[in-house]
Amino acid sequence: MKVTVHIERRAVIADPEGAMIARSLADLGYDEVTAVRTGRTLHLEVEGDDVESVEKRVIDMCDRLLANPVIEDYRVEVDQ
Amino acid sequence: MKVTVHIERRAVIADPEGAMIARSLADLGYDEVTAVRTGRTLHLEVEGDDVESVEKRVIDMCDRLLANPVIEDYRVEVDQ
Amino acid sequence: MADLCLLGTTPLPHRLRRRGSLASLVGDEVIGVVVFPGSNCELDVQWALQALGAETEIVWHRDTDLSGIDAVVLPGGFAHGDYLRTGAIARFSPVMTSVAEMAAAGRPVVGICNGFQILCEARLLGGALIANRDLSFICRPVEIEVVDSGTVLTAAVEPGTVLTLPLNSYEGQFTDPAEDVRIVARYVADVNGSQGRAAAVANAGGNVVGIMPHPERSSEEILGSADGRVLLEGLVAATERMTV
Amino acid sequence: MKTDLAPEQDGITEGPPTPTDDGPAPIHRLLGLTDGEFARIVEILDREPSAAELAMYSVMWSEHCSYKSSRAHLGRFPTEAPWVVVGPGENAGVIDLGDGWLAAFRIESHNHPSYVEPYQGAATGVGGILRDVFTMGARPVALWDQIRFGPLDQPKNRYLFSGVVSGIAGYGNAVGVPTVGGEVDFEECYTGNPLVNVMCLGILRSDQLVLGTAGEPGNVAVLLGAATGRDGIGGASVLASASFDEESGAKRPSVQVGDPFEEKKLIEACLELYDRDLVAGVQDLGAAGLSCALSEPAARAGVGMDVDLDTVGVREPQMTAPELLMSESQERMMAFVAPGNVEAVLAVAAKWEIAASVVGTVTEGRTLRVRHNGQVVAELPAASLTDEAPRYDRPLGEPAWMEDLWSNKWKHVAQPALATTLLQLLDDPSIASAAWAYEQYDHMLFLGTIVGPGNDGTLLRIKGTDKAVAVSTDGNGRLCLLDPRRGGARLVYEAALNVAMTGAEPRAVVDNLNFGNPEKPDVMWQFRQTIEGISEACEALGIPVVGGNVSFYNETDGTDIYPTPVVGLVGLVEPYPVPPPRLDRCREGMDLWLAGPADAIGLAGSAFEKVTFGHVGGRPTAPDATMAKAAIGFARRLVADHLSPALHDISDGGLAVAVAEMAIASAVGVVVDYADWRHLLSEDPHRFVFATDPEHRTSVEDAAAAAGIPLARLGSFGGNEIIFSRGGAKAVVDLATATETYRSALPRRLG
Ligand SMILES: Nc1ncnc2c1ncn2[C@@H]1O[C@H](COP(=O)(O)OP(=O)(O)O)[C@@H](O)[C@H]1O
Ligand SMILES: [Mg+2]
Repeated sequence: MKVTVHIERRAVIADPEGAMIARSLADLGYDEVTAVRTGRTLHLEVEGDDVESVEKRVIDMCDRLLANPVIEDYRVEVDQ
Repeated sequence: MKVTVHIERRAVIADPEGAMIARSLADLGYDEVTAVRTGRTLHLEVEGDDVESVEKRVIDMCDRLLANPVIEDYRVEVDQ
Repeated sequence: MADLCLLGTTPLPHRLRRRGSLASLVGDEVIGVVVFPGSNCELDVQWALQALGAETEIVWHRDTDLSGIDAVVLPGGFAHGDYLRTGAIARFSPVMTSVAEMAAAGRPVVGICNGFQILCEARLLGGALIANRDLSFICRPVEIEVVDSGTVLTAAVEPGTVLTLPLNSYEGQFTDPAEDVRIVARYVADVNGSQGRAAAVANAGGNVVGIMPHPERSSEEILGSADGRVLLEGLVAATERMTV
Repeated sequence: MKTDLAPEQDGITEGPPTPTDDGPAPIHRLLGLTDGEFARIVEILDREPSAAELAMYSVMWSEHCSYKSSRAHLGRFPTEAPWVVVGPGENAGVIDLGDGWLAAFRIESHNHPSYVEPYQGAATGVGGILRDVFTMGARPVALWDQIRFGPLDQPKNRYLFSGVVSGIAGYGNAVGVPTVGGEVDFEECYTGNPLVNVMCLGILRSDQLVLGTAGEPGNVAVLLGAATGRDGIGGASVLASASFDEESGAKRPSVQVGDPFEEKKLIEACLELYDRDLVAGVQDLGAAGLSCALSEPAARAGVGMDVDLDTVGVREPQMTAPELLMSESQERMMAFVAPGNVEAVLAVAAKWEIAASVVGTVTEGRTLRVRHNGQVVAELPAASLTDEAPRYDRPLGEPAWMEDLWSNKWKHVAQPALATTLLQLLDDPSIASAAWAYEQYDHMLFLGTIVGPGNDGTLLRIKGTDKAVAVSTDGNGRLCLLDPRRGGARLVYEAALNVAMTGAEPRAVVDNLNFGNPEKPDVMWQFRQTIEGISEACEALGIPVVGGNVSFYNETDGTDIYPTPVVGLVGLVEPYPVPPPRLDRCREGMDLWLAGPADAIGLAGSAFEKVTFGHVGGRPTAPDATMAKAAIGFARRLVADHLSPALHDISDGGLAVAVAEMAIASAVGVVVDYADWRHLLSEDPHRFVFATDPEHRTSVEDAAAAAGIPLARLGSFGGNEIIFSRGGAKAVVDLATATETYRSALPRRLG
């Protein structure tokens, strides 16, 4: 099963990299871009056939390892 | 307009981070995970009301700056 | 002589275009050392080149006029914070147009560490540098074997020579799907997963060279190794040849 | 303009007051102010404070910023010497290196933030200490990290350790300041409360010195650098001062994110401002943010200030006045500029691509007046936030358990198996090679590091001169638990000896005092004793304390950490030795010598007792000032006269480990003759081993006699084994095995 984990830094936490990317885009003339936030995606290949239990396990992985609960939120998407 | 850019490393290019995450997951007992690939997401706030022209501009940004065609592929998604 | 600049004081833009040389052993060729916001090895490179008698000039990334400059070094550091991808934003600095022109004209263009990454992003070299295989920053001396003497950096080195130079990078793993890579030096041991153990690569003309380990950090015995000097001497000599 | 000083409830982000039997708890308590402190504020203002004022007092009067529990004791430190340019009280201490060169340095802790988020906590710790140094006009040239965690067999400790190391690497490398040394230590007591200390040293020309002063009325306050967000709000008073408990998860949103790129630009921009003489004073924004950056410089200059918060660049909309005043957003500096220079300052900022805005004006009188949305939200005497902060002379007393600790001596019934013991010690994460950490740090930038990590002290040359600055940082919680006074003194002597072994003369100290809960008399006693010990040793050596930091409330669920002072000692050598002494310069055929007390058999507090028996008890050997000075003088002579290429002090793991480390670094075996096995494992002070060419025997003996220090030739280097030999009996460790054990101890545990 293919599972995608989307990880985003919480909105209140600073994202200097996003800010720098926005600035560079403006320098290149793309001044219609008013803000940029960066995120990460993890594409997992997971063995298993029950969507629900796979999802549960991946949520577990996120809580323990994949996301940093202190500054990030995540979303799990099972692609099947 | 909200635009999301998904940047993935091309399959032929090594993904040390993905490999490391897969290893750590196995160490934690999640051995049902057989592979991990990492990607990045950029969430752009873009001024403009024409979806098509916004999309075109963002594709342009990707070609010029946001993605490196030597190692990466990208996908643009206009969320509106 | 006890100039704060020697300790590593800022390459202040208002001081730019000031030239310095310890001794004019060579002609009046000038090697430009380009500074981007976030660069940090520019003064080290300048120090090491000046010790060889070369004349150097610090060039700010917004400068576009490189007249009077015969070769350029893009030094190490974290240009634009390495944000997005290392070298990705620096590639668009105004100075890079002139750097590309120099490269096309066959002038020596050398990128060290972050400078190498910038040259790849600017497509002046093929390939890209991605995170080290073990995902950790590596700062330690490594052995590299020079395998190609036909470049501006290695002209003075016999193929097969092993040099000890400090590595100092996180994104040091060279990769190039094109495969027709001109490898100039290889790591003796596979330290970071680089394709073909590439530590340095060049363009077809041999005048544009990217090298991951730092020659300037091993340019004096007191720093633990003087092996990098032969590379910098090669650059100085190549610059001289070009301008004759 | 309308004045609105009525207390307002909004903007206090700590959530609604907790209801009690008597109704809601007052906000000042939620902000960490006691009722007594609140009463004092009312007395100062002669009215109830506004929300903005309360916010300012709460952060400025927090333990972290006000030193309210420690100030009474810090006065004990000797602070004077002819070469002191700036002593304690400024952002960093400054000493004279001669010929117009100065060194500015300081040490800071980021313990609690690093527990909450190890990468960002450590990263912002680096950012903060750098600002303290370049605020003084100096270019930061080197960092040292002293980091302490619980044992690595617990996953959480591994996570914290690797996160902290990545954070220091991530920030330090990218900001372009090399991390050239430090300490890594593991003890059970740091499990819930790691210690992350960072020292920074900068170099400047004497005409570039800048102080944290607002200067004259009419000057303009210019805020430089990053935009202000809701970072670390409540951090200064809550995160840094409150103890850990199960609830700390709830405080998590106040994690600050560091941006080394912004800081790098800020460094270059500030150095250009100094170079062009465009500023009257500068103050960094750290804990307590704007509140501190406005009030401290005003108080120092005896002036007031008018500030308009609407001019502060923000990262998030709708920030309230208290939030703006308390925010700990990183990478910001406040410059005080004569009106005629403002344009030039803004141009420099633009060139370096950093934001800059005029936020206030220096005024006559001493009132700090803050406006927001067109209203005055705070109006108070600037100095009341700093000079009038409360001071507590907290009760202290020798803990009842000290006697028990001292009498709890381990009974050594037999000589241990030396080969096994050595390998056990080399495998101990606190003793083993720290290369796993320091090879992630750029430690070579600026080409100044001529003696780098892996040696005792660091030696940094100042290029273009023949001067070099030597630094050693030392801490030892176990030793200080067993005797905080002796421990504190021994740390100073150890650091001084380390510095001397690079050839340098000790010049000044900064200290970072990591302690438990100061409300406990036991902890205050440890604190006082430590200060006593550090002071005594500094006095004996004739060196001042020029700065430091105090971190209290290092406790978990009521259990305090070991008292853990960290000493950073700076020395000077001129001309610097070429080639410089390094551990890896021992060669086949060289003699091995021991200098220092010959009767060193003390084992209390040693790594040997801890690692082998899990024992921590007994009373550590007292230091001896005369012997300390003799050892320092002798080491400097050996280096100056090029008699020894490699010297190593005896500390963790004793002589056995010291000699093994030299052999490992130099890839050559060694034979050591001993009379009493305790000599090999004792960590008694003022001892070091060194290698020499046999031709120097007489010179070495003469120099030792002149220095008045006992000297013994222990053996010689050669072969590929480490051998301890007494009579016919030999303990043999294969050098390759020792090397592998020593180098793999950390990577193996971290996977
Ligand atoms: N343990 C200590 N020993 C000596 N001086 C200290 C100690 N702790 C703090 N100080 C001094 O007190 C002053 C104020 O410190 P602090 O408020 O932490 O500064 P900052 O606001 O820059 O963090 C500094 O000059 C510091 O050197
Ligand atoms: Mg400060």
